[in-house]
Amino acid sequence: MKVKCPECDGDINVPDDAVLGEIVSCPDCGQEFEIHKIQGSHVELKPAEVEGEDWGE
Amino acid sequence: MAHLIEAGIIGATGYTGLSLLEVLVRHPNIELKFATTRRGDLAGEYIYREHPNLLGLTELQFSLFDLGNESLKDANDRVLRLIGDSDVVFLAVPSGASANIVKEIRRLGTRIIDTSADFRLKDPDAYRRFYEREHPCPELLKEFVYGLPELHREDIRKAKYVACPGCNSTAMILAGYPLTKIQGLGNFRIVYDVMTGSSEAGAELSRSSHHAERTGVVRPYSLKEHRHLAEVRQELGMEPSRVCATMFAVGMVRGVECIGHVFPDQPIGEKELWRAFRSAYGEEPFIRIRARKVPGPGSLPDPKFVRGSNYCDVGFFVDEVCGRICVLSALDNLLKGDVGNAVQSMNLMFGLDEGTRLRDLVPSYLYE
Amino acid sequence: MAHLIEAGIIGATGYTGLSLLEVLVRHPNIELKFATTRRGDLAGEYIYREHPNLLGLTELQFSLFDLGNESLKDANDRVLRLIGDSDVVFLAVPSGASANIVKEIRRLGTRIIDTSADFRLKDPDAYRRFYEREHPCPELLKEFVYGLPELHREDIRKAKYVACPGCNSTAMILAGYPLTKIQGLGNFRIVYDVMTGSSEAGAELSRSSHHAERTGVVRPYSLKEHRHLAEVRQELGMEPSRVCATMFAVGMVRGVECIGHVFPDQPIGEKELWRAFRSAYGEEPFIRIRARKVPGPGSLPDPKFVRGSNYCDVGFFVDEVCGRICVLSALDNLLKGDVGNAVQSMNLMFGLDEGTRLRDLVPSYLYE
Repeated sequence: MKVKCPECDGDINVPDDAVLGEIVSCPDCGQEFEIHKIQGSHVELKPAEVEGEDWGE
Repeated sequence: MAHLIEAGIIGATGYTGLSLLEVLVRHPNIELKFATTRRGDLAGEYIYREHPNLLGLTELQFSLFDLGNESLKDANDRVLRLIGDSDVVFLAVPSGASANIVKEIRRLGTRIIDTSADFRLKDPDAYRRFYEREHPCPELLKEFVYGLPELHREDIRKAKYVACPGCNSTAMILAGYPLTKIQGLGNFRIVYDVMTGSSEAGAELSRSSHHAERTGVVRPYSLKEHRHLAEVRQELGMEPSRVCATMFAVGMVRGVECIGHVFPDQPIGEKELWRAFRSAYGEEPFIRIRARKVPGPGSLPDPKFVRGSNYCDVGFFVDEVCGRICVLSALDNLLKGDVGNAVQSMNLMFGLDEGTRLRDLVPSYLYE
Repeated sequence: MAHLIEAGIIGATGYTGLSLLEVLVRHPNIELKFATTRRGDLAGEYIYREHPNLLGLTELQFSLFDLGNESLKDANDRVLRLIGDSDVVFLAVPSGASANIVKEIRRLGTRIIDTSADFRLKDPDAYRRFYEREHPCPELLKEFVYGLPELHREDIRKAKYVACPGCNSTAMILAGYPLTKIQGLGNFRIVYDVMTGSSEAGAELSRSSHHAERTGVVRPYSLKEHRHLAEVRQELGMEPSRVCATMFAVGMVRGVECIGHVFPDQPIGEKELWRAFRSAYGEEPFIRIRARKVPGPGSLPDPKFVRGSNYCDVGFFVDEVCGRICVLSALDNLLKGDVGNAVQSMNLMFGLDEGTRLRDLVPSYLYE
């Protein structure tokens, strides 16, 4: 299934057997999302709380 | 179009000439017929004498060619015949010299791909201002197509003469171009900081490129009216006052990193930037978009990820606190910033797949 | 004031600790009493085991000290006694750890010079926002003076506690400060690009500082709200929306180069900039103004000219075409951007000539 990334409108490929709570990430902007609701082929995402490794200096 | 293209290089001893050779010796459709030099000591020598990395890759020998030197009439005529017999000639000589050669070889009918700045600017006044001399043949300017496939693909396909962009200009143009497609931005102004490697200074010796003095610098070497700016303004269609840039020589040999700051009148969101960058570059074979919000390797453009390839990585982010949007780009100044555009244009001019040979140049990460 | 000052360093294994040792071992008025580490393997070892360059310069041995580790009670108490007997202690430990140590040693009455970020920001909310944790002792913030002598010399003279600025902030502040003195500029906004060396990442191992991956990068590592920005806004007295910055890791070990772009409402001339920079820095022992219009070596700030010294070179130029003024600065992030400010402040606090020892650090040009 394809779903629009809430952050950048990119196309996120959600596996057909995806389950609630599964984490998917947008191939473009890299933002990670949690699968919030699945109704047939309609999927809703919400931002996943994730702490990126800071390449800080 | 003939499967095998006969080509030659005028000025094969400089860094552009060398980079052209490194690409063309393994280009499946190219047969290199000649590579010229003005140096008597190299005339007749194997290419790999001057470029040892090419040992085993070509048996070509340097041909002497210097139109400015009357005493070399025979040598010059021999090369002029070679040019006439070839399908395309790449010019890799400094500005000024290039225009004189073009004036001379036009009558031969061979396609010309010029890597100098002589035919990039449509406006001869801009050329005079930035290069401080009259353009030798302003009437030819309109016959050259600006050799940036991402912006002029169809014109390049039909072109007989192509003028390849400067390396810094390629980076600034490709970073800023999507912004010109965003209606909401209006008459924005963009200020660039461009960080460049030492190979940009070319093969000519100079104190500023002397290793002991070039290492460990962050040297602002062009403060404002850099000659590449005229190209950026021309290609982005923006008046001079809306595009400014400062260049820094930083610690690397190959590579350009460019950042452009814009303060739009009203806020522009990430979504709009993604739309603009996707519509500008979504189908491009050599542009990759890096604009990941999560910091980490590869989240934004960095020459480390493109070095040795024809890629130009572009990216952006929104700084809400200051109402700033930034666009970035990174490329290899000898490839996408120079001979990459030349070969990409050549492929287009001869109806080949645009990525021929160039797709095989895989960016090498651990490549200083 | 006692001629000989007894001093110690908490956290002597990191790059700040090392740089402090490199300065203090030859400071005429300093007697180093202790240098601590949290590493059991180094306890009792000579300093030069961990810092081989210091062989022959100090016979001091590491003292174990880690307040967070109850089992080290005896070792901790021994160091607390040493601190109590000393005139001044330099803290060279990460943010968070520093505040906890200050809370503990305050009762000992010894002067404290902290190189961490814990006591730089007057506003605990700013600290929470940038360091993502509550400040352990906000009530102490007002007792610390911001350790930038060029802006706070008189307060530092009288101070008991000093918090030294960050390296990037020192560069941004010193470049932008003169502009805040120009009436005509009004509510200007400044956008900085800051180019930094790898030593800024400190001694801790990380992939981004791994030589093969750090070499040849131009990596944007902090896009917008860098923690040093809060200091710049505080010291320049400018609201957040008027100061923004992007940082780049570039190819050098020591050094910071910073450029600030400003687009004033009405034109500001070179004369006015010279006046502002002279009145701000004319008498400063460690600020040199480089703003020569004629391009050439040394015409503008470049870390290559300050490396190994306590100098911060500042400069500026006017870009008439775009109505832009630029301010620049360059410093050695381990000296003027770190321990230089610490030792300069210490000299002031003890009534010594401010340049003691620091004037002997001559910038070495051929020093990568």
